[in-house]
Amino acid sequence: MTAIRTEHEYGAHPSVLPPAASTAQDDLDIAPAVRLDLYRRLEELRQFEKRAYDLFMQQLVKGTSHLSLGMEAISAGFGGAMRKDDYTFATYRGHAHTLSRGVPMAPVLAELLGRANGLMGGKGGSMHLTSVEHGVLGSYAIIGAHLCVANGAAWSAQVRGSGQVTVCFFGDGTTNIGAFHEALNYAAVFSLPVVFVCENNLYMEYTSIAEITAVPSPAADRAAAYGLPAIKIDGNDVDVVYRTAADALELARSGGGPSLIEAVTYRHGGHSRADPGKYRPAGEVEAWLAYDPLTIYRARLARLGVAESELDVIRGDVAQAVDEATEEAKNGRLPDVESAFTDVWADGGSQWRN
Amino acid sequence: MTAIRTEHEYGAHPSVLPPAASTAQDDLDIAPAVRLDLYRRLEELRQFEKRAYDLFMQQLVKGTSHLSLGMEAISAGFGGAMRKDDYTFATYRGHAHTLSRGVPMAPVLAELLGRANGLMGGKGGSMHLTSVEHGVLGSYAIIGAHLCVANGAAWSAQVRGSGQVTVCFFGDGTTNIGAFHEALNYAAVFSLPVVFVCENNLYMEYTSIAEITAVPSPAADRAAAYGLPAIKIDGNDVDVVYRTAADALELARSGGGPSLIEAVTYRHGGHSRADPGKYRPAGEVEAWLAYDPLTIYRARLARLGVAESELDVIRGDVAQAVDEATEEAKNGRLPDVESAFTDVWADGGSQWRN
Amino acid sequence: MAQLSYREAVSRGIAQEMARDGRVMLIGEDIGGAGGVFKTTGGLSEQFGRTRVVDTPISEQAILGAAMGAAMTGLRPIAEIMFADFFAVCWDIVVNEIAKMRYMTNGQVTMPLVIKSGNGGSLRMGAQHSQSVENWAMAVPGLKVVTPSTPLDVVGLMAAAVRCDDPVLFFEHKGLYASKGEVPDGEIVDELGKAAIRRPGKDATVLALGLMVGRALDAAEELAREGIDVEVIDVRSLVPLDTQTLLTSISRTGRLFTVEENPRLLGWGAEIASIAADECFWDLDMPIRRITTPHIPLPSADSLEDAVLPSVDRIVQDVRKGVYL
Amino acid sequence: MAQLSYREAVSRGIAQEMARDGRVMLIGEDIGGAGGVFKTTGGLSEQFGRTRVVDTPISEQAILGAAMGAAMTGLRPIAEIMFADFFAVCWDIVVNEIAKMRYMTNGQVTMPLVIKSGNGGSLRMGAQHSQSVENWAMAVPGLKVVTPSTPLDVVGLMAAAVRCDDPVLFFEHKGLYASKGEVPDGEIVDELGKAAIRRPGKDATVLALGLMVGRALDAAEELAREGIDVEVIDVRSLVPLDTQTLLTSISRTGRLFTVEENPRLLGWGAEIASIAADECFWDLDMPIRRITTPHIPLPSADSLEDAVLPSVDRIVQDVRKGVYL
Ligand SMILES: Cc1ncc(C[n+]2csc(CCOP(=O)(O)OP(=O)(O)O)c2C)c(N)n1
Ligand SMILES: Cc1ncc(C[n+]2csc(CCOP(=O)(O)OP(=O)(O)O)c2C)c(N)n1
Ligand SMILES: [Mg+2]
Ligand SMILES: [Mg+2]
Repeated sequence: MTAIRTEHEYGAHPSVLPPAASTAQDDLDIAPAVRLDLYRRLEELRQFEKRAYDLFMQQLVKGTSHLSLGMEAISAGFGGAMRKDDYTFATYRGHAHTLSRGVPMAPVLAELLGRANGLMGGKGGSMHLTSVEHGVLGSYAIIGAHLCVANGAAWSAQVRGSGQVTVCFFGDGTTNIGAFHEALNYAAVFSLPVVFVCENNLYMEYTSIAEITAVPSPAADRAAAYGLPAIKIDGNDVDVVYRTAADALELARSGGGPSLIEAVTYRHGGHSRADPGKYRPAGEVEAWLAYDPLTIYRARLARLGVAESELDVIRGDVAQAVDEATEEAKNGRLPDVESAFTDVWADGGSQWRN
Repeated sequence: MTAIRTEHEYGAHPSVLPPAASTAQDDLDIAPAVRLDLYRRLEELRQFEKRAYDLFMQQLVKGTSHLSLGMEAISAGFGGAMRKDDYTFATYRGHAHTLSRGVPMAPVLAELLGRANGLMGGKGGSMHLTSVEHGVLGSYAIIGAHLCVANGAAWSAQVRGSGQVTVCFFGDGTTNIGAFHEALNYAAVFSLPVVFVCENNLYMEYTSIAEITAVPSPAADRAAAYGLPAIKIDGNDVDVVYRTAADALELARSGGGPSLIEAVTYRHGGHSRADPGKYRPAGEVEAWLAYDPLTIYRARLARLGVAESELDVIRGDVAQAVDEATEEAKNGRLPDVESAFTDVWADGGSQWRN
Repeated sequence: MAQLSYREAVSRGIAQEMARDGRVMLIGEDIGGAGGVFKTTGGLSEQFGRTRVVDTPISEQAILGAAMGAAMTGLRPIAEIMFADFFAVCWDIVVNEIAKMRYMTNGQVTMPLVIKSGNGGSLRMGAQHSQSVENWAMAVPGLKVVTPSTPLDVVGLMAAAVRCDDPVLFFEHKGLYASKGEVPDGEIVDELGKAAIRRPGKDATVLALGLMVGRALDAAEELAREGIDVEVIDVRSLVPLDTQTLLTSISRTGRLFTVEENPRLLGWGAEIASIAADECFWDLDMPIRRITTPHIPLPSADSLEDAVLPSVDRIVQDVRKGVYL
Repeated sequence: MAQLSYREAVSRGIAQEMARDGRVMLIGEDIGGAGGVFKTTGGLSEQFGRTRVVDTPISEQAILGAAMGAAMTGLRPIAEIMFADFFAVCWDIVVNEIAKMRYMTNGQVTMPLVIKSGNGGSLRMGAQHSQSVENWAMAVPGLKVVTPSTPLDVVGLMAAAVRCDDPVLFFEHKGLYASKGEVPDGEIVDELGKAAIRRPGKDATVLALGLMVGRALDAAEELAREGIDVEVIDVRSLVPLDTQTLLTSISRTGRLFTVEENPRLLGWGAEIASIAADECFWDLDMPIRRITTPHIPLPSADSLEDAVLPSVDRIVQDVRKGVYL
């Protein structure tokens, strides 16, 4: 590990470094097929977002967009562990969470391009990816609210006795908004089948989470305030995420109530499209780039005897899928103007008068 | 202590009983003169609110009103410990907090009656008592916000280096709203000179706090989430409150940052004017009526050798003051209609157009 | 047929729908055991049990979030926001989430929920517990907005709101809770988006909502004695807006007055005035007059509150002045 | 004299006031070190230090509460709410506390604070990051509301807002941040409550705000080529409202159009239309026409957003149609 400077372009703050290489987790009890599935997910999320990035650069994506490059292990691990009919609530940084529930790449990419074949016909955009069919009950772009909404889906599953679990992802910065507190207390009081997953990537937009939070672990140090155990994990290790996810899902499914999981990770790029991320100490960025979830997972799989060629086949398959999705998305036409006037109301229209 | 039934008119819930008689606190190091001052405050708050209650019964108070009969030790203790230029933020249940900063009784009572000589000329009412002159920076009737506003006054004192401390009172039910969380984290991060005081009277309006809160101590069990120590005290023992207040004020004044204090108490009556309080187990009410802050304090003062006659003089003085204030308030005229149109803006008026 | 109070009508309407449809749930603060702070939910917890009538913490965002998520996944919740002033603490969930979700997802999501709330003044509760905020909701695409003025309308509009697949903000007027009216036995279902002509008239159209309907009717009686024949319309539903009924009347009378409890700027009457000034322009015989609370917060003293809310007297005077213009 | 971008003008205005008055503070999310998400606060933290330029947690209620409490006790804070859509998460502090405090206390409290916020659409940010919400604020007594449309106005109105002893909501239009304009050197102080006639004309009055001012001016150019001489007024300040300038123009031209970016119902134009339909009634030659975004949430795709925001074309067509009525 290189020495860490804490200065950055706008000042200085303490760096948080990744854990040492995660060989310790090599013997987690996870079936080989599951591991390959997790690897495939990592590749899908990574390659998809790299492509999305390229399309921004080509000015094909018009609005803003928030990538989770470097954070893929969390969505991959949960996606692998969730039941088909479970619910996902994501944020504006929701590409990976959406894809990891089995939503095809092409409509997601087409939505970013504002095309008619987009997941929401171009009406939602990158920040609002939703596929009810796949249990993705929305991506929410204003901090906090969706933790409360996730409770509602969990309540409904509880009332219906469906055994569905709701998983709600959010960032470290989100732990400081009021809705976080209301949602956690509410979930605990009513013992709702919901798993709250804090993706702690150490920053809100440009501000280090440590500088504006009263406790070192923004989620784990708050768990006790809701009678919940503190769970803080390595969010870059997909096996660890998978195992933790499986346990929390099982707990919720069996009536044991909510969990709050803090998964520590790092985003490789800036907060959003426009952001070069210069508020981060260079050494910190380097260290985390080295502790990349794909790199460390390929190394583990190698240690566990998976042939590199097998992994390369997966990588190649994914690359092809991303290419095909790109073509399909780009070939989409622009949405009909009339579609802007549909679906305000359940009758399909937008009339506010007779 | 009588046996406690947990049933009440609408169901059942676990009763919370007062502590055993507080002889243990007899030897707290508090000067005799201070103790007499605290006793006088208790009498003032008690007798004032009993009078307010009588005036409701006579239909002289028109809107709603929230009494803190039974909870006086908290405002008395803090009022005794605060510096003259410190700031108070109170709730709709704010008569006691206001009076305990030295605000005269007559204008408070007149405000309840909607008279021109009311503390805010009849424009605020019982729920919004404010006397900037006495450091009472407002009573707030929508749960949560004022914890955030209190931070602002504390910030200003910090910037100005004035040494003023802000004390913010709120109820147990308020710990479950988002603003509580935002305010506590914010105060801790910026090390603001503010003391948050949760008056835990065991109920929100009609609902037992235990039934809708994930932890047994709604404030103390949340303190760690903001890096603060858990402080839970007997809110009916004015000496305990005074001592705790003095310590927290000193800490804040010397730059040590915020405190969160949970003071356990009980309201003798219903939530507000219209509420008979039937959702409370009878045994619980009885037990707390017996553990009355005035009763236990008079007993302590007697044990400490204060003559009953001396206390009776104070009681009599206060009774007379309350009578005089009642006269003065009742003699107030109705506010001029024109006053409804003043003080929307700093220019004194309410013009929104030229 | 029974005489019901407006507050009893609220629970009657909810009970009718909860009995009909097991997916209808009721959540809010202090609504269960004790029957609600305004006693609009009395008996429901006994009748439908604690799993369908849920007492919540003081967490308005959590309450509406729970309602929203449940509505998206098969339930049909009714959530109470105790005082309409408190919408401000959960406005994000209302306007940014509930109102927009169906649109943003291109129709993937349906949002059958009702938010009921005690709205309006006249109870001397001061600036933070007396506001009329229907206009806040009317301004936001994706929300339906109703305000019943009679016990019968309470029952029927509640049923219509619960059966609607869109989010409906149901504003109960606190000043009307104690008022009584005839309510027939049996199932009652009304329709959203319909205004009601409460008093036909030919000289002027007076639009009112909630507590103001009764005052407008009283004013009309007084004006009738002077020979001014006023048509009083209870707008009832701001979204959808029954422009057919409203504009037909305005065009016929040629004179429009609105009686709005909200503070002046951007009260609901502003929108209707702007529509009328466009679509009824050639039929108008005189300037459009809005009678509103002045643009101030509400004072708490009874004498002051009475002085600023539109009164029967003020309506009479303003209409008289307008009509004789 | 310098060419400044609208976004640079924001920090220029703030810097001018912070340099002048040590009580002026700036707080908000990511505003300090990195100069703000919209780069409207670049350099201020370096110039004035971290105690006067405070990076906060994502806690909008805490931010505005801090601003309010500080304003009550001697500071003059400027708080940023990053996107105006986020007002919904802290609306209670804005409308129930900040707006009402002075009134409820009968003038005991003064509230000199500014809330700046990125408002409006055209950047393809979808339904939750594109709203024009000036009308939300206009509806609430106790708030002053301005929206500058040029870099010069940004500086001058920011100075006026900071010097005002009342709370001012300062809506910056996100779609204008990159636009440029001349700004003289030296201190610039404008006045709240004044509209600006951007283009005098005699045939019709077109009122616009923020991003819509430029579109209205472009439309006016096009109409001029057809011989229609339109007066374009930049409303600038919704509260206080410069009714003198507006009504004088409307009465003179006899024709009123509003160009509003907000969704239709209860946009700011509704209020002005209702005032005009009352006070300019006898001078009006044709129906009042409001040109607004339809009453829908904003779609994110560029082609759809362009189709629903009022465009130069739509303004031209609607004015042409109205004028020839
Ligand atoms: C209520 C609200 N305030 C501010 C923002 C602007 N904003 C968008 S993302 C973001 C940072 C969120 O940080 P975090 O929760 O850590 O998530 P991350 O982006 O790191 O995944 C902020 C402040 C917002 N969307 N909503
Ligand atoms: C945001 C909000 N929600 C609900 C209410 C209605 N309300 C007024 S007092 C109260 C109970 C408050 O309980 P607590 O904080 O324990 O204070 P207490 O009244 O017991 O002193 C409630 C729910 C309110 N005023 N504001
Ligand atoms: Mg983060
Ligand atoms: Mg309480």
